[in-house]
Amino acid sequence: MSRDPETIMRSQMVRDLIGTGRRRDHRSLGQMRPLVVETGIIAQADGSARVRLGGTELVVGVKLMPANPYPDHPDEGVMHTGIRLSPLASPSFDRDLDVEATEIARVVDRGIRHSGMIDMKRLCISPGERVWGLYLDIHVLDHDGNLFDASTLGIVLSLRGLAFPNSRFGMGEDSPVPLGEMPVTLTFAKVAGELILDPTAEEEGVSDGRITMTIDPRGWVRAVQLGGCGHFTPEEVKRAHQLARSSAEVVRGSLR
Amino acid sequence: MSRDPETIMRSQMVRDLIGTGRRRDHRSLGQMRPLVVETGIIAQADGSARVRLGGTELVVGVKLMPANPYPDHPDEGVMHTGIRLSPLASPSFDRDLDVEATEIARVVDRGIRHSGMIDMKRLCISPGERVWGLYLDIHVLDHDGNLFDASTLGIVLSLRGLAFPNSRFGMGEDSPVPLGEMPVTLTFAKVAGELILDPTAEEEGVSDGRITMTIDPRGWVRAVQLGGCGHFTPEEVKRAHQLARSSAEVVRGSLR
Amino acid sequence: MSRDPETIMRSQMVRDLIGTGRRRDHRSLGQMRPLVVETGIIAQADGSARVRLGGTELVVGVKLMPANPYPDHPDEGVMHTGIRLSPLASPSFDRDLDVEATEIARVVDRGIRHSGMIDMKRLCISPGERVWGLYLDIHVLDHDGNLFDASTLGIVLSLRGLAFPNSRFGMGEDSPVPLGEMPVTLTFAKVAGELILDPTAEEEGVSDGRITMTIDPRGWVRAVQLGGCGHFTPEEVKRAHQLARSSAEVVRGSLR
Amino acid sequence: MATRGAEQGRTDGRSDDEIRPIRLHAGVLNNAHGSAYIEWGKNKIMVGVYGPRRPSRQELLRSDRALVRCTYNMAPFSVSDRKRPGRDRRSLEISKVLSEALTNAVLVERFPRTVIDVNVEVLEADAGTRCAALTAASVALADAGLQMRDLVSACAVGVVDGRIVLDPSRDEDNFGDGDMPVGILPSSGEIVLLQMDGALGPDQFGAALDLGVEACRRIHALQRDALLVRYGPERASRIEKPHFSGYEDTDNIIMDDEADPPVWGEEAIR
Amino acid sequence: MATRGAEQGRTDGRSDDEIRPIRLHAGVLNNAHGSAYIEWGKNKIMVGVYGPRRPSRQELLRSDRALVRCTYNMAPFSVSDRKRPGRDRRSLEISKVLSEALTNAVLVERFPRTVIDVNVEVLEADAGTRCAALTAASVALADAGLQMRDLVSACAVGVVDGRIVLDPSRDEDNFGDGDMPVGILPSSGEIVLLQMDGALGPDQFGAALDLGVEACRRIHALQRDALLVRYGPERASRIEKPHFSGYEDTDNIIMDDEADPPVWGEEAIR
Amino acid sequence: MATRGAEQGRTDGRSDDEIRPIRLHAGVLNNAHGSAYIEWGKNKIMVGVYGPRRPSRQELLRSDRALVRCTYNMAPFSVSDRKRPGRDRRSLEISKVLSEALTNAVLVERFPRTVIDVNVEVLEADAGTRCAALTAASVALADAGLQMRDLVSACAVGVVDGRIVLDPSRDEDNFGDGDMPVGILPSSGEIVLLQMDGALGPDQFGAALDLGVEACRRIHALQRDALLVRYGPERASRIEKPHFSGYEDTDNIIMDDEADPPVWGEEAIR
Repeated sequence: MSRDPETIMRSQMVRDLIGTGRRRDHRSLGQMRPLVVETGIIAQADGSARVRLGGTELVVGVKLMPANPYPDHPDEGVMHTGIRLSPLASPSFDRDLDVEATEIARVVDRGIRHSGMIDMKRLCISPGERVWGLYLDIHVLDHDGNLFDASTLGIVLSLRGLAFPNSRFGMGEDSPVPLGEMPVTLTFAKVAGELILDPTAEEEGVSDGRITMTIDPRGWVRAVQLGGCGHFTPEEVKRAHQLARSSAEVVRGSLR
Repeated sequence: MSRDPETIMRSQMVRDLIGTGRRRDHRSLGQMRPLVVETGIIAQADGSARVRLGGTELVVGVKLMPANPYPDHPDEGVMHTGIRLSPLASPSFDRDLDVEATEIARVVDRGIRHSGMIDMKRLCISPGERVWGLYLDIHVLDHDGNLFDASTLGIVLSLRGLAFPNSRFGMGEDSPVPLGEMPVTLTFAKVAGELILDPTAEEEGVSDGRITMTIDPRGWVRAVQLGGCGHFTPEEVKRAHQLARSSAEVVRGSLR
Repeated sequence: MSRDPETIMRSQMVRDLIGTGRRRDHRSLGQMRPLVVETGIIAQADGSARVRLGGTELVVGVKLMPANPYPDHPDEGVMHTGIRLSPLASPSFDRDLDVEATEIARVVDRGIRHSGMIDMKRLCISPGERVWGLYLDIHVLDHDGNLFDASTLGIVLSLRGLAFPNSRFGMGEDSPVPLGEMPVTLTFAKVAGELILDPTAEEEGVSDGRITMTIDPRGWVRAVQLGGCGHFTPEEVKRAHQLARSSAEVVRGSLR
Repeated sequence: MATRGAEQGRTDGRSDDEIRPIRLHAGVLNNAHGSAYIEWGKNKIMVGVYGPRRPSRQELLRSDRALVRCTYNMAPFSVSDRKRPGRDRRSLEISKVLSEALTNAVLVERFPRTVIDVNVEVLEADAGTRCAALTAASVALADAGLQMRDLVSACAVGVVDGRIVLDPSRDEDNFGDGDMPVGILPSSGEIVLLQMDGALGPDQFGAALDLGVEACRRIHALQRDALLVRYGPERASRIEKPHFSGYEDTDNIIMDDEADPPVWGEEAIR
Repeated sequence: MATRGAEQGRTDGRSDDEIRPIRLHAGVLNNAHGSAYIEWGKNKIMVGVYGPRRPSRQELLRSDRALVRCTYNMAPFSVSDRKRPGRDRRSLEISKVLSEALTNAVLVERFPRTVIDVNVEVLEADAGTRCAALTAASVALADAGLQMRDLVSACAVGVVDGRIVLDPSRDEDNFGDGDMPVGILPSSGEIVLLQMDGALGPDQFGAALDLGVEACRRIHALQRDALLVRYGPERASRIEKPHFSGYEDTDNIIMDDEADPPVWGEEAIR
Repeated sequence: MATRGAEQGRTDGRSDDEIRPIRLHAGVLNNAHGSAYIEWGKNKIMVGVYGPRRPSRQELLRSDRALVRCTYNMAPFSVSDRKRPGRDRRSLEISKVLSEALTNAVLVERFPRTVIDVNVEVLEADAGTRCAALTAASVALADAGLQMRDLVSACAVGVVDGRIVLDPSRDEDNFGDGDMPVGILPSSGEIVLLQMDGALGPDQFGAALDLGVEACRRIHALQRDALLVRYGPERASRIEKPHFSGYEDTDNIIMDDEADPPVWGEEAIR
């Protein structure tokens, strides 16, 4: 965890550049990286997607399986979001990443859950006895920052066209899973006093904090997470909120 | 684990003092430290107590929940005693304490279990199917020695007035849990050839062993544990037994 | 993991000796070490054996207990093979051995399972509901190489005369477990270009790989495992196969 | 901030911008280098700080600053159903966000290659534990005598029946439409803890944030008071062990050291 | 090798000595020092290599050579029933045999006191994952620029209805009579991976081994091609991210960077 | 000591102060630096000692003495229901009390900064395993050639139907009223292992303790004998591997090295 002079100099350069409104990959501060998406890639998953957001790459697989409901929510399905920060995705993943992985999975989970994209009551098979378990597993293959936004995108795209696999469990014909509108997650890093959208790993490394917001189609905030030892003025948070709302609209439009 | 000269000198001083019948906190060798007890402090527990024994402080919370009986004891409740040696309680708790915690929990558990304070058969709901699970959880907040005695006290006081929470589980009205007489645990350290009651952490650190006895109201021994690389002559053990019996009477009288 | 000069010299000596067709314990290259076997040594196990193969010693205990079948094999019993590389068995067992233990247990398990010695369908009690669980536990007490062969032997001998413990579970009278013919496992190390049977720990340490084969009474191969960073020409593998077949016959004959 | 109050139905009769009763004490543990105890509504939380010190696992260290390592733990009896002991995903995440928020408050660059352990023990949980823990934790850090940039003051904002309310109770949290814990550095006004889930309309978000920040300033006054009691002109000369609040009206202190301490076993033994 | 082919009923219509379709790409990850992606039948496997480097746990190191440490992991969604995340006994064993096989291929004595991490992620499993992983792993090691003695080429041999067949599919593996993965160093022809379970008659064993070794040579040609695409005269100038094959006929690429990348949020934000 | 004997009903016909049959052998393992095997009733326990040596985790070490680290483990097949492998709370506690008791017996100050590992493997359990383990462990320590202050000799005392009995059997332990394992340093008579649960009347405690101490002296004689066999004038020239007792009358040794060892595979192979 010691930092050599070269790293320190490069960090300063990244900061200085952003201070003048520019970024090392020639994006403007509010610009996302190019996105490539493939879906339906895992035959044994009920839904799947591969997302490449600049140098960040991940695969999401979704499974539906009968499960027991929670006693305090007998008529609702159960949902689990997991993430694997595979050691092949970054040289810095050569250690225990429980805490990092847990935060990402939980923040992404909250955004999906509270957006209403999935009505958990529609995942009920027999109240109090049997419900659908919805397993959302994220598998990170290349880490170049902003795993939050790519993960939510991957999940949302994997859910599209999802069907209850009734036939696989001897429960009749498959039927479509009703889905609400998709949430979009947007992450900003604070560098040199500026908010930059969709930070790379390098930008995250020099940032003074990160703020992640999940926005639903009505523009409502569904999840927020400040992180990375961040400190933001209330005005910066509100500005991030405005930027997130407008960016979410653009993302949503692009994917339709 | 190396010992600096100051620690060695202080240890010698503690030993020398005890060799002359005195202790650093001005207690006599057979004197317990002041005790402060509060009960009914955790609304969400079925019973609770906070015990301060000199500089040692802990909280006990008791929960009753329906559970499955053990196959070989179909008509008896199940009881679990756990302890958390929270890292805030001592600078020496900055490491894996499984072994220490396990010993304390098991010794205290045996004393409670064998004292007959709780008749496990009275915790049966439906033989072979459903019984009450009694969870005794000890949470140590400040460690200044003698966790055994403080833990038993905390459990016993938490159990007083315990009721089956039938209403919480839709099983009718709450009803009192029948309780037998309370056991008392007394711990002696052997320092400079003397047996000292209720040792502090410092005294435990210089001791040549520890002996812990749980005594029921009839004066019967219900649990014994020698520890701390201790070596005691049979006469010392018998003397500890006599001292424990008389001290238990005094403790029991004080708390009534 | 650094190697002192003495170790390097001794390793060279072992290799040189084998290059001339000799071994430090005066065996020829294709000779097994003396074998001592005791059975019926653990009263609380349903079957048990102690195997000493030269300086290698282990105990196997077998237990039968009712269990749930796997959903995809409702009419078959379940079998579990475990091994404990007890730290008392070797100075090198003073560390995490999960990987080594797992490989041995799985290779031995495959040999037993695929040999047909046990017909898993005969372990079914009530299809889809209740089957026998067969637990094969290997306990290594002295490690001087070739745990594979000794483990298979120990299991096979523990299984001989095995009875369903129906009476212990209130299911009527005990009845014999039908058994097929016994498999034999043979392990070769490659040292100085030679294949040597039943290697000692020292020989394993200087070897260029290990090949383990389990052979059934008809001479069929039931399991193979190459290990120890081994590299074998196809001819060497075929030669090991021939040697394993003939050696298996001899072992089988000796034990009958 | 307009308050609409109890007639519109907060379950415990509070007005919308009213915080539950809080008791906060600094310097309550003997062994910990710094400590604080907070009762916030029915939450009961103990925080103990050790450090700066060297950890056993050297690879954790940073050459340029101290590592603030917060461990949030809930007692098994702190919630309605007994919680299995040990860390879970929720406490891992809370530990992380608390660690990050507190890193902003401590002058971590003064203590390179060390660790500052902040141990949070939730003895009873009643919604808002992370804000209560953060509030107490920065008092415990100050009590440990660590050089600090600022305290961290925290309070949650909730959404109940579409209304923005301060410091939601357990019922409001469970059945409400949103929960947003906010933590600030009071002197700069910067936000160092911000989480949210639920639903906040585009116009509500800013208002909720402002309400939370304002509440944090009220919390800050309580923190100052707690430190004044301990370190002010009439400073407490020793560790004070405040009584815990009982949950029934009856006196829950069944034996106190205010009274003559019973000298047990004394005559019996000597 | 006589082939009896589809009329005797391989479920997917292959002849007995026919390998499933394979796509193999080198240099597909940005961060990993070397990488490869393989689709073999419906298997989809990604391999990333880091090293030689110093691990955090020094006690693992060997003074005379590098430690090749392969970690084989299956994604929860890679198999029919969701697999619980985390290592299990099967993946531990596969990790071990792959590590040992690859140790033969790398000039490990050139990198004493280091570790070479080979991370295998199975995204979809369809029988033969360890051979596919090993084949891709040695390409990833070469892509990392490590000095190597040779590649490792692997293919499984199966027994179905008493017949020896190459590269058994999932159905053939589940209902067949035997499975024997074989991995070789193609230049010397030496075998470095060999496992087997099931039943092979005394005469079948050698024939099966020969068939496997011959198949490995075919696999070797594919590995060479993959490395040529990346490092040959018309070498790829940058990391290529090959598309994954979709499992339906429809185009599964719903947004591509071949098209003008949408510049999201740009105008909205600045 | 008055014995009331079998007519009053010990289930196995022993008198109240009678110990079950014991076989104790020193030097029974090849690799361990010291070892012992004990059969005590139906208990079968193997102990192996390594050390003094340096452990991999340096932080465990004491600068002024050796750390005696006992690991008590039960084989899955050692008890009636298969025991799940791995440590549990019971074995953790027993490991601790055995470690502490043995620390008194070894001259630990002679071996600073080292660890002495005492590995106890219970192959069959039949009540009284910790006393049997402790008895064998100190013999194994002596067999390892470690400088010792004394052995540790141990035996349990039980309460059955209100009577104090020596060395309770499994039935007596399960259905009795109390169990008190006692371990002593025979030369000084000091007690180094003492645990108890159940019920002992005020007058019974001392009597039970005396009975236990007296029994330990009998155990000590067996330990001396075992060491004499190994190290006495007619000392065993090599590791002796005693046979295990079978549980049926029939001979359980199905192949022995007393006979001409069969030279398997010899002619077949060469």
